[in-house]
Amino acid sequence: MTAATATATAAATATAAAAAIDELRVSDVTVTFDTNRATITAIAGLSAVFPAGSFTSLLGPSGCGKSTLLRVISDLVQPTKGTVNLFGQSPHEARTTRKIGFVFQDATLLPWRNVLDNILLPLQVGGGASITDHADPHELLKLVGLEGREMAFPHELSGGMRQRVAIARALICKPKILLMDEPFGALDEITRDHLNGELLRIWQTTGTTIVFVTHSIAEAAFLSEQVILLAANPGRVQEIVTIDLPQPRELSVRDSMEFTNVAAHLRRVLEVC
Amino acid sequence: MTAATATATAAATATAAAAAIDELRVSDVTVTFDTNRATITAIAGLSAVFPAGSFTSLLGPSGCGKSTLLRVISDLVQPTKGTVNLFGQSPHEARTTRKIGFVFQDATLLPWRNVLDNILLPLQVGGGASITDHADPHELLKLVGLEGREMAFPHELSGGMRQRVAIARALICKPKILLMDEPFGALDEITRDHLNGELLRIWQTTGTTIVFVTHSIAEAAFLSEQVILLAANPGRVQEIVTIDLPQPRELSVRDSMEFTNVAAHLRRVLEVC
Amino acid sequence: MATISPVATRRPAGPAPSRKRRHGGHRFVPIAGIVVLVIVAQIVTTAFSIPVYIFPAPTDVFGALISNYPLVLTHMWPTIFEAVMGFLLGNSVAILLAVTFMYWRSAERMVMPMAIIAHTIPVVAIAPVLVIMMGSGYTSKIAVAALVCFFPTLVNMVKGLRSADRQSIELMQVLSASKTETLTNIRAYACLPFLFSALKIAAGSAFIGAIIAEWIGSQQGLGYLIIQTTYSYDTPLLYVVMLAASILSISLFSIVATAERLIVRWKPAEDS
Amino acid sequence: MATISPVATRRPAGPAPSRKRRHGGHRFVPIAGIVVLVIVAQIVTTAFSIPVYIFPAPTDVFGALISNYPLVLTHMWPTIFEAVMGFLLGNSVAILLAVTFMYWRSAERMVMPMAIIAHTIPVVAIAPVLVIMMGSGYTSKIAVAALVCFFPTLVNMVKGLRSADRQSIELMQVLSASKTETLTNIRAYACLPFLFSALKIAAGSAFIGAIIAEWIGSQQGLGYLIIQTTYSYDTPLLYVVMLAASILSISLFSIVATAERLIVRWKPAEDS
Amino acid sequence: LPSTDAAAVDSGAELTPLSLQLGWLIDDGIAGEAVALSKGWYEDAGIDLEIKAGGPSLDGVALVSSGASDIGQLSSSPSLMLARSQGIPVQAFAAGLQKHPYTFFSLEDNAVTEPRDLIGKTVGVQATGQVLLQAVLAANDIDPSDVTVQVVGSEITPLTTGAVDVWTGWATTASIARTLGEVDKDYFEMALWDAGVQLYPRVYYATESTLADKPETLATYLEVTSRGWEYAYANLDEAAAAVAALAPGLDTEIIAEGITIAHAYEADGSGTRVNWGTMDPDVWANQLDTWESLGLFPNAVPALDDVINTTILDDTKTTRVKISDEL
Ligand SMILES: Nc1ncnc2c1ncn2[C@@H]1O[C@H](COP(=O)(O)OP(=O)(O)OP(=O)(O)O)[C@@H](O)[C@H]1O
Ligand SMILES: Nc1ncnc2c1ncn2[C@@H]1O[C@H](COP(=O)(O)OP(=O)(O)OP(=O)(O)O)[C@@H](O)[C@H]1O
Ligand SMILES: Cc1ncc(C[n+]2csc(CCO)c2C)c(N)n1
Ligand SMILES: [Mg+2]
Ligand SMILES: [Mg+2]
Repeated sequence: MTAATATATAAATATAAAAAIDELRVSDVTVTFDTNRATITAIAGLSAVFPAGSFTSLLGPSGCGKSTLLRVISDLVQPTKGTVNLFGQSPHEARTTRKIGFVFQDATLLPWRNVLDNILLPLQVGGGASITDHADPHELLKLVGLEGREMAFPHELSGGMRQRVAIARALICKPKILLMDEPFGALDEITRDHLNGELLRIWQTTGTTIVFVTHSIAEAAFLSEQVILLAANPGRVQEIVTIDLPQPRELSVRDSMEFTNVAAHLRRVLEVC
Repeated sequence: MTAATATATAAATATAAAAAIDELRVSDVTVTFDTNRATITAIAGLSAVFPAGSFTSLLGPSGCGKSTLLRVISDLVQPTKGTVNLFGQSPHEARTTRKIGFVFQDATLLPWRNVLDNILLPLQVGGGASITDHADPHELLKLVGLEGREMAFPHELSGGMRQRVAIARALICKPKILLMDEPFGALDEITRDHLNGELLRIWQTTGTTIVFVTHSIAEAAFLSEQVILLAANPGRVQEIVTIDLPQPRELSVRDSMEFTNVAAHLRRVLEVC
Repeated sequence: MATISPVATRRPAGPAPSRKRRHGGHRFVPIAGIVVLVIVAQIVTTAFSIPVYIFPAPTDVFGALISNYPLVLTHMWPTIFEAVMGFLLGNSVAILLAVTFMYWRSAERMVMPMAIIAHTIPVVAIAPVLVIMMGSGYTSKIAVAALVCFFPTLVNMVKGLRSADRQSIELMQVLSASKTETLTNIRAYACLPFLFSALKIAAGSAFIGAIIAEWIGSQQGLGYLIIQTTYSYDTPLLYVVMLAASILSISLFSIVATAERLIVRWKPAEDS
Repeated sequence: MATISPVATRRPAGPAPSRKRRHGGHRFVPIAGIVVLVIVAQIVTTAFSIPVYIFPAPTDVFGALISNYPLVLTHMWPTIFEAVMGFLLGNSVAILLAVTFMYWRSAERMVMPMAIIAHTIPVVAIAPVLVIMMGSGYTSKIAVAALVCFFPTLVNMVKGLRSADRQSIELMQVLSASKTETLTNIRAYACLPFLFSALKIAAGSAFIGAIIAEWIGSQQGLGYLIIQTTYSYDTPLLYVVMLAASILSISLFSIVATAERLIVRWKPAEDS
Repeated sequence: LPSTDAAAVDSGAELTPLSLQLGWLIDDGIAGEAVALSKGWYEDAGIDLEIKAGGPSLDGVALVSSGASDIGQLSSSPSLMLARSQGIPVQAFAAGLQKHPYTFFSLEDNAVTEPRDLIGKTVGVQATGQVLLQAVLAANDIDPSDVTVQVVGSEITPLTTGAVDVWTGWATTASIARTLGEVDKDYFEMALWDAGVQLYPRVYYATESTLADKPETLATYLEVTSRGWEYAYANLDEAAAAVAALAPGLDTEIIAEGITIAHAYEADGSGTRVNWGTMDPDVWANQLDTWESLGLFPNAVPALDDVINTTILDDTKTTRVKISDEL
């Protein structure tokens, strides 16, 4: 069998397997990085399932491979081993058909575009112009509390403002799968609570599948249907916790006993990660 | 009076006033930024006092001028109006006599230096070589949980790892005044709690004056002796809260009633900021 | 203010008269340098009584300028035309090639050696061939001017287009942006410092190229005047012509610098 | 693997034979371009039976190379010496000047116009002054080679040293780092892409400069051979000489490119 | 004849240094010097001769006038007149050939054998040759607008490709004949001299002060050099080897052919032979008139006495060798 045939066969098999499922499925993914000194295993044999329309948080110690996992799902990193299947598509297909929205851990704004133009970017490239069902940029600006700063350039913004612009940018084209890497990390609690609420509202109304990296146990417990707890060195699944709090959730749910219990459990697991 | 004389007189006055105090004092500071479109008032007439050896947190909505205030104190931004006095020194003097340690909101590592060399930077420039009473870099690496990654380059690290390197770098030369701009923002709660405890220990043993920007109400309440709550548009002091929790604090203090009350108060104030 | 410091990195608003004053003062610095040079040249030539046909004193050059400026002016226009056209052509081709390399990496490996060859060929050696191929009109001069602009811009552009920040590139990948979109939205901006550096280099090169080309087969232009003045040992006039060429170069350089200042507006000034 | 994608930005570890294969294949691309060019030239010259004195066929050039290579080799050494020394000198001066500008901004405003003037002066027009000042030995040739390297490196270095990321500069300010420390720890690294671009440009320019300088009262070097072959209408040998000059340029270019790859190790490859 | 080693060492201390700055590269144009140098004749005569190459962008006048060199050799006499007109205190003191070998070459379809044949043709000249063509047209009452001037480089290609009908060069450049010999067509020559413009090639010159201070050295130099040329014409291969020794890489056959061609230019247009180096002041006076009438002196028109200094020639009238009629 020639190399070309092998590749074709592999692709065909993957597509066949993919067509059958309606979820985002990460199967036995391993990612290693070659450095000059050593080979680092960022993720080792990680498998997880993200049902369609679910809200999943990734929780784990710094360096456990959360960002790397999001990058594998979004086709920015090729896994050394294992496969990813997004509702029947490969990451490459999902990416090129604009299924994925990504809020990076760093805001990654384009310095030469002002706030509004940064938010509009997804509608201007990669076939974004044909997305008719997009959000209203001015609504989004209001949502993230940046009305009146449309014309500001990134270097004129505070750290939290930049992060909010990045959030608005990811929301503009209403992606089917939303990968968020600590999107609210640089925000004060009030703004964060507000955006948590808004995110839940958006999630419920659009049916987006959300994979959400956070360091806040409370945030994970409040937002998610399931929390995947990752352990580090190498990155692997420690435990998957399903959060059974009622939907739609109000901020007040955080004062409930169930919530406190869930959070305490997550904390206990994290402590051994 | 010529311009030169005026400047000299002003400087003399400032020095005289400065010599008398043993605290970090921000007096009526206003900072405005000229942009192409508008003039933005980041801070308006802000005054605050940070006693020697105190631990103060700045809490406030995104964009209220926290980073700008730290930048004024550290002589990176000149206030449009008002003065800053650091234990009798101007920001310029304090900066050039290496009184100040700064953890930036972004990690700001040098991409061409590995982890260890990044941490060693403060000892290699600005007269740092003469600092004999510096911390042990390997202790610090252990403190921030990066033993074994000494030789890694920044682009090979996760977001949280980069932030931890930046923290270690700020601690290496045991600065008299430590300005920390959301140092633990990208860390998971376990690591964060651990570093909170370590920071308190370091603060108590060294007598450093710490100004700490955070978005976590709990963190502010747990760490600080005083919390300065800032309101936005323009940045100004909303309230200064003294935290009377006993010292030294254990993590368990967070379960106390007093703590809960303090946190609730901070939250209430923040909601109106 | 107690905080008088030289490290104002972002200067806040408000009255800052000292800054404006400083700026106004600096305006004369470039001229000052030249003035000093001219005075030194005058003193040296006078003190050592260096003959005018070896190195003319500034006063001799000035005298030659006064009596010949209509001539120099007449011959300036063809050179300006050739240099500017060559500048536009050479840089355009370099930019287009560098852009092509972004789409087709093998092209870079294939074309680069040839570009170096083109850069190494002494223009004077191939100028006659160019004249045969393109005649002795403007075309051959524009071609030579373009050729000397071409390589530095190509090298800088190739680097500049690849100097984009990796995170922005990944952002574009997530958005499934085409190469063209990444190019126009990211790389085009990232390469601007490299491009403007290259254009500043090309500003002078274009005039050199046009002048050298005029040596080979031309009846007009500053290059022709240089040959004529050299041949007739009119050293002061030769220096006037070189001065004219320099002034033209400096002008084009300044235009590029101004364009850069007008175009790259989003960056906070690094005032260190 | 289902995820076959062209956008692998960080290639993970593990067996990746295709990458190595691809690399090995590309190794031949640069030669391929030249080979195609040579073959086309041969076909065209043969098919249209173009006389050798108009455009020599590659076989003619090859013949001239075979029968003259000791001669070409002899004349290569002086040129290599002059070009390499000029390369080192011109770039060193440019780098030092650019560094000086970081300490003393007025120096930039003062020196820059003179640098442009130096860049615009046609070397051959001031040949007599050069020879009077430096004689007709190696010195004047090295000076000319240095002169043509100088300006592009200066422009790129001035830009590169100021291209440091503002946050790193602020870090250094908080650390009260001196200008020198900021220079050696931040700017020196930030300017490397600009510097290496400049050195790549200078690689070719140095040889051009040396060759042009050899036209001024020299009896050795490739430049002399070019004049000699030009005036004896020995077109095949002329092409051999230009080929030799190009090969030297490409070699110096490759050395610079290799140095860059060895020195700039901390950057993740942008494999787009 | 060859001196003993001891004598050479002894006299070494007393040698008068003399540097010759060429207006062109070292080639067959200094075969006489090369021979005399290789034979040690200058040393025997007490001169330590140093030959410095010029080139396309270095004619040497500045170097001689600045004192960097003692004497110079210019390719063509007009340069000297122009230099003098600009106040450069140099004077010609000898001519290397009696007739200028600058020649108009053409191919059979467009043969140019006399000046009027130029009418209607495209003439390729080097930038520095334009005035020579201008002089030819003026001397023959040809309207310059009847001739198309094409400034070309040093390459002969424009002629062989037909880009120009007429091309100019030095007949002593043997490669021209060789290259044109390879073309399928016959070629024709018309010498500048025969076209009515009589110039001197290989003009030896020095500053007024050198001429005044070192007449003996210059006289000796001319004597020895004339012997060198006499020997060169008689021993072509040896002369070629001597030139090649000064400029390694030169094709000795080409040099020998160049020397052969030059022999015809050792006699003036009338065929009269004179002692090597002689200049006719009348020829110079004519040149000055021609250049003045063409308006080629932007500054002062130099006087004949300013341009040439014949004292050295007069002092060596008999001691300079007359080149034999035969090769
Ligand atoms: N260089 C600048 N030019 C213009 N405006 C600026 C500049 N720097 C800061 N600002 C503005 O000043 C205000 C305060 O910014 P600052 O960075 O101090 O906020 P912050 O409190 O640190 O916010 P965050 O919590 O989001 O980091 C913001 O409105 C910001 O847009
Ligand atoms: N390009 C790379 N080269 C080498 N190692 C890398 C690279 N990228 C990531 N790693 C390593 O992979 C591991 C996982 O990194 P990742 O960024 O996924 O962590 P994370 O879970 O997102 O952490 P954080 O919460 O701190 O952001 C880390 O040990 C990191 O050092
Ligand atoms: C007008 C005119 N001036 C200079 C040359 C250059 N050149 C070529 S061969 C030669 C003679 C060398 O002995 C000279 C001077 C030329 N061809 N025509
Ligand atoms: Mg991460
Ligand atoms: Mg901030």
